[in-house]
Amino acid sequence: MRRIYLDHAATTPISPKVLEAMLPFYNELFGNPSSIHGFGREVAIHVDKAREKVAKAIGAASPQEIYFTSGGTEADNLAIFGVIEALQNKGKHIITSAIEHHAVLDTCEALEKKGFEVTKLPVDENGVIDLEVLKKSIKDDTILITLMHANNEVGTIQPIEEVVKIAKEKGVYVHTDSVQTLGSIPVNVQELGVDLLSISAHKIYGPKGVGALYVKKGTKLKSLVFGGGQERKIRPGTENVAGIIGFGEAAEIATLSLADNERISKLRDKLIEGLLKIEDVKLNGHPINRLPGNVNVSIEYIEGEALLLSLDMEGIAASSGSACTSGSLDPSHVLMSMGLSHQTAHGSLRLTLGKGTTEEDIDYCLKVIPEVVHRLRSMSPLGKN
Amino acid sequence: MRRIYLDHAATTPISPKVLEAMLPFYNELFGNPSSIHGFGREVAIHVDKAREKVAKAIGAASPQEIYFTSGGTEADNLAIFGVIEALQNKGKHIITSAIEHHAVLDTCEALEKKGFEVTKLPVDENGVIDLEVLKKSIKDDTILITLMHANNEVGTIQPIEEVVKIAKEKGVYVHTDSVQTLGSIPVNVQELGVDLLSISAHKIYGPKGVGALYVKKGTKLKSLVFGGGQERKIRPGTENVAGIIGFGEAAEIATLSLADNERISKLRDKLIEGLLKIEDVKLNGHPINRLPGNVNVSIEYIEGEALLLSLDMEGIAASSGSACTSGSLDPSHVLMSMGLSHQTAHGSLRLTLGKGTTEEDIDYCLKVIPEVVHRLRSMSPLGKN
Amino acid sequence: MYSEKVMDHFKNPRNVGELEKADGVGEVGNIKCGDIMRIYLQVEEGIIKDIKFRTFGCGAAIATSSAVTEMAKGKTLDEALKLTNQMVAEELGGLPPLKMHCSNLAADALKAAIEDYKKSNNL
Amino acid sequence: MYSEKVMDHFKNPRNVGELEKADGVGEVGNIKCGDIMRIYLQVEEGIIKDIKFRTFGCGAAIATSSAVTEMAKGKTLDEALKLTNQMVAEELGGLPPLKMHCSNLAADALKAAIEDYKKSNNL
Ligand SMILES: Cc1ncc(COP(=O)(O)O)c(C=O)c1O
Ligand SMILES: Cc1ncc(COP(=O)(O)O)c(C=O)c1O
Ligand code: FES
Ligand code: FES
Repeated sequence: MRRIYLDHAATTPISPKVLEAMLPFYNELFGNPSSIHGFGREVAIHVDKAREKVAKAIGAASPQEIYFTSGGTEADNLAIFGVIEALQNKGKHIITSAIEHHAVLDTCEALEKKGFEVTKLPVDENGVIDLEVLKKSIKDDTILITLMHANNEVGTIQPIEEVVKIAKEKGVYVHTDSVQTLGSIPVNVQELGVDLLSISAHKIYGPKGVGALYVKKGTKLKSLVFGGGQERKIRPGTENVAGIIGFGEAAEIATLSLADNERISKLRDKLIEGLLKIEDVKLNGHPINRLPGNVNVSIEYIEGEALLLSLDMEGIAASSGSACTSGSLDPSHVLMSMGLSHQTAHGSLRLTLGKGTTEEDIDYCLKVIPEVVHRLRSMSPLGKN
Repeated sequence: MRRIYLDHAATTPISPKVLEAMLPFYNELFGNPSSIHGFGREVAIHVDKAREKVAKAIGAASPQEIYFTSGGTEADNLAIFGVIEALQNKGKHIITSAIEHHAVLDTCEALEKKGFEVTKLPVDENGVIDLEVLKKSIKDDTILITLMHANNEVGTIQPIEEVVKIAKEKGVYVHTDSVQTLGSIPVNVQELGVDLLSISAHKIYGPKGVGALYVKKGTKLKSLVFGGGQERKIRPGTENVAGIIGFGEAAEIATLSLADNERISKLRDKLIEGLLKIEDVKLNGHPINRLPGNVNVSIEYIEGEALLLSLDMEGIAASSGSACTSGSLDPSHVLMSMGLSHQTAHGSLRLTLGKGTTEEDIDYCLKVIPEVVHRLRSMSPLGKN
Repeated sequence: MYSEKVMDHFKNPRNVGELEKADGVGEVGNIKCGDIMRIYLQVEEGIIKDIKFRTFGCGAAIATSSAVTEMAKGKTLDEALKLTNQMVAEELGGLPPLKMHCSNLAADALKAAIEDYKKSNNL
Repeated sequence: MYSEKVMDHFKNPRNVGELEKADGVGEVGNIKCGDIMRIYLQVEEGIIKDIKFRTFGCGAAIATSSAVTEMAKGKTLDEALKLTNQMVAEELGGLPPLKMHCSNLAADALKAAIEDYKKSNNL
């Protein structure tokens, strides 16, 4: 059976060059980079090189601004808890948005329980925050604004440069979660002007379990985890060396191959267009300012998990914001925040394209998805049947 | 040049079988285990199998008691912060020892700054805590005892079963750091009776950047990091899948090959005996209750880093508790706590043997080390020269 | 995730559709996830002669709907009323813990349809 | 970690040992790490004719000891007094940031030896 992977926002296959770069670090170059002997020193040199590559990929002024973590989630947590820990004497107010990834949202909510004040900016029907509302939300005791660069579910890109301009006037740190943007749209910390930025390797054809936090020089940040002296004590623990090497390689390739995204966005548009031809299907997310690989539609009268299983049976791997897939009681907080009804959010379908996606894949989807939708609708008590 | 790796306590080379088990999870089986589609589901099954292998390796009653982390450091932090967060209404007192790894010690010190009370049990000249002192240290508001199973520098094994007996009477949780013991001596959570136990893959011929915390069913623990639903929300973030698979494999092999430690401990004894023939050399750590691969000696009148560099030039990779290698002002807190003078601690040498260590390696060391010691002593202003 | 039996019912659901001249119709919504199930009954001499369902819901919701209709068909109303969500889940070779609530939907919809039949027949 | 020059001095340290009939001896300890360095001088007509060292310390401590003796040899006392830890570090092609303090040890030991010479000669 044909198998089509359209869930690149969830994770990506590793690029062969990345894996090749990693392999020597499992047995030949296995030393602990903290060790003084040759086995360790030669590894430390390569870790430094990977740090340089990651720094370069996001336009950081220095490799010393990169702190490797175990992934995007830990980078987000480190950014938020780290700033709060360092600045809590200055203030107790954080600003975020209603559509952040759980790594940011749940962290902010954990802080709320500890007595911090959190403002969750609403978003419009396209998933964009309102800069005026942001401006008004900043208070004297605001210490951090954390807003994602682009949303993982609906692909909407936020105006981070504008956010930074507003924040700078008030002297408030800005953190952005760029886990979904690196490799998809240009990510340059100096152009964005942010103080902290999170990235993750497995979203850019690198290994799972490694990410990084960019911390602009001079930014006050405390560590979340305590231990040895690794990552200048901001992130102790023996380094995931092979993972870091792979991340460096993947970051380098990602910035070199940004051009491929033009091809991907054309396929995306074709897929969107085709899906919108099905009756009672609506695009979610911004029509223009969206990630090149992101397609997110609501398909009325059917439920997301049943749709995913049916597509899976046809060889198509996709994702949904359905309540039935969430483990909690509610469908995607992102779709709900954008004003969708529970039922419409429940029937959402996310298809995320990547480097390996071909025109034939899209054609196959446009043949199969309408059939599957039809079949499920014929079982549904909702709609016209 | 002959290159001899005698720093297995710092990290180990990956076992070929472990790497082989990991490789399919980079590109064939690359799905996100949280995904509903086949790419994700097939990976989730393997992650579960790895969890079973790790559970079995430490004698856990159920795989659900295993939470994967990014390493031993994070496991230690999660254990301590997680219990404190869950039980802080019950009490504010923690007991640990003076010779813990920094992942435990620095975490306890961070809690001290936040108003918790920490008792650091002293150790005797062999590095063993006093059970009577422990008993007296337990107070009504003691919520956690965290004591390492065996020390990473001097190899001394602590009487954890006895600790647990004392703690149980008072209803206090016990966490132990078994990062150095897994694969070296039997580690069985049910026999030890501990509530929490930390392990790390890269110390047992597995990959760097993955570890686990064992949490006995029913133990109250909160998460340190917030995000998605992975590891039942105790440790969110996309799983380091290949790392976890490798850890499962390494844990399985480690328990199967415990017998090799008899061979290793014989080599260790030969090495110790040979080194003690050098004048003014003293063994550090317990003479009997020590890890099979651990040799730690103090060599008077010379300094550890200079010794390591000289040995490295002769192809021998070792480690030291010297102040010059510590990045801080003091030599090893472990050696100092055992009563060594600053100067003697400064001249310590740790050689840790592993699976690949041969009798020839030991013979080579016993030829080279005395020469190197002689050369460095001839440059020293101390001793007889 | 799902057992083979669940997937079989999901792939080839039995008794999908509606009955034009239903003697009883039951619709329930799952408060947990917002899923909806409707069951149509045709009853003859106290026996469920025909039964159909329509479901807006997850894979487990569809599979349990299918299974419950299959289990109820041919049974007397009293027998059918004794079907529990536990029995439906067992029939399907178990459900993942997170999905146990889905089987409530099926048992409840069947019950609602039987009650609707009873009510409109003053039983 | 260390530059090639540091490693060269570490591997082949110049002027190791002591001078039986030293005109000046200086010993300093590094408060940071507990390392110790001793320098012996032989002075003729205000010029450092011979110089030796003994060091208990890290690789950088040994290398800087060696370098400073090489740099001082043949210099007048006044010239030698002008040698700074910065100059020693530069001579060695730089030191890692964490190891900059080691070069103090060398410069200080030389200074102490010269002062010892001056004191015992009432200069
Ligand atoms: C926007 C965003 N932030 C954070 C994360 C978490 O990253 P990781 O899976 O590396 O922990 C993800 C991916 O799951 C994401 O899409
Ligand atoms: C006793 C002990 N605990 C914790 C750790 C930390 O483990 P990891 O390096 O996996 O973070 C180590 C190793 O460095 C150790 O030896
Ligand atoms: S019925 Fe909604 S999750 Fe199954
Ligand atoms: S002199 Fe001690 S670290 Fe160099």
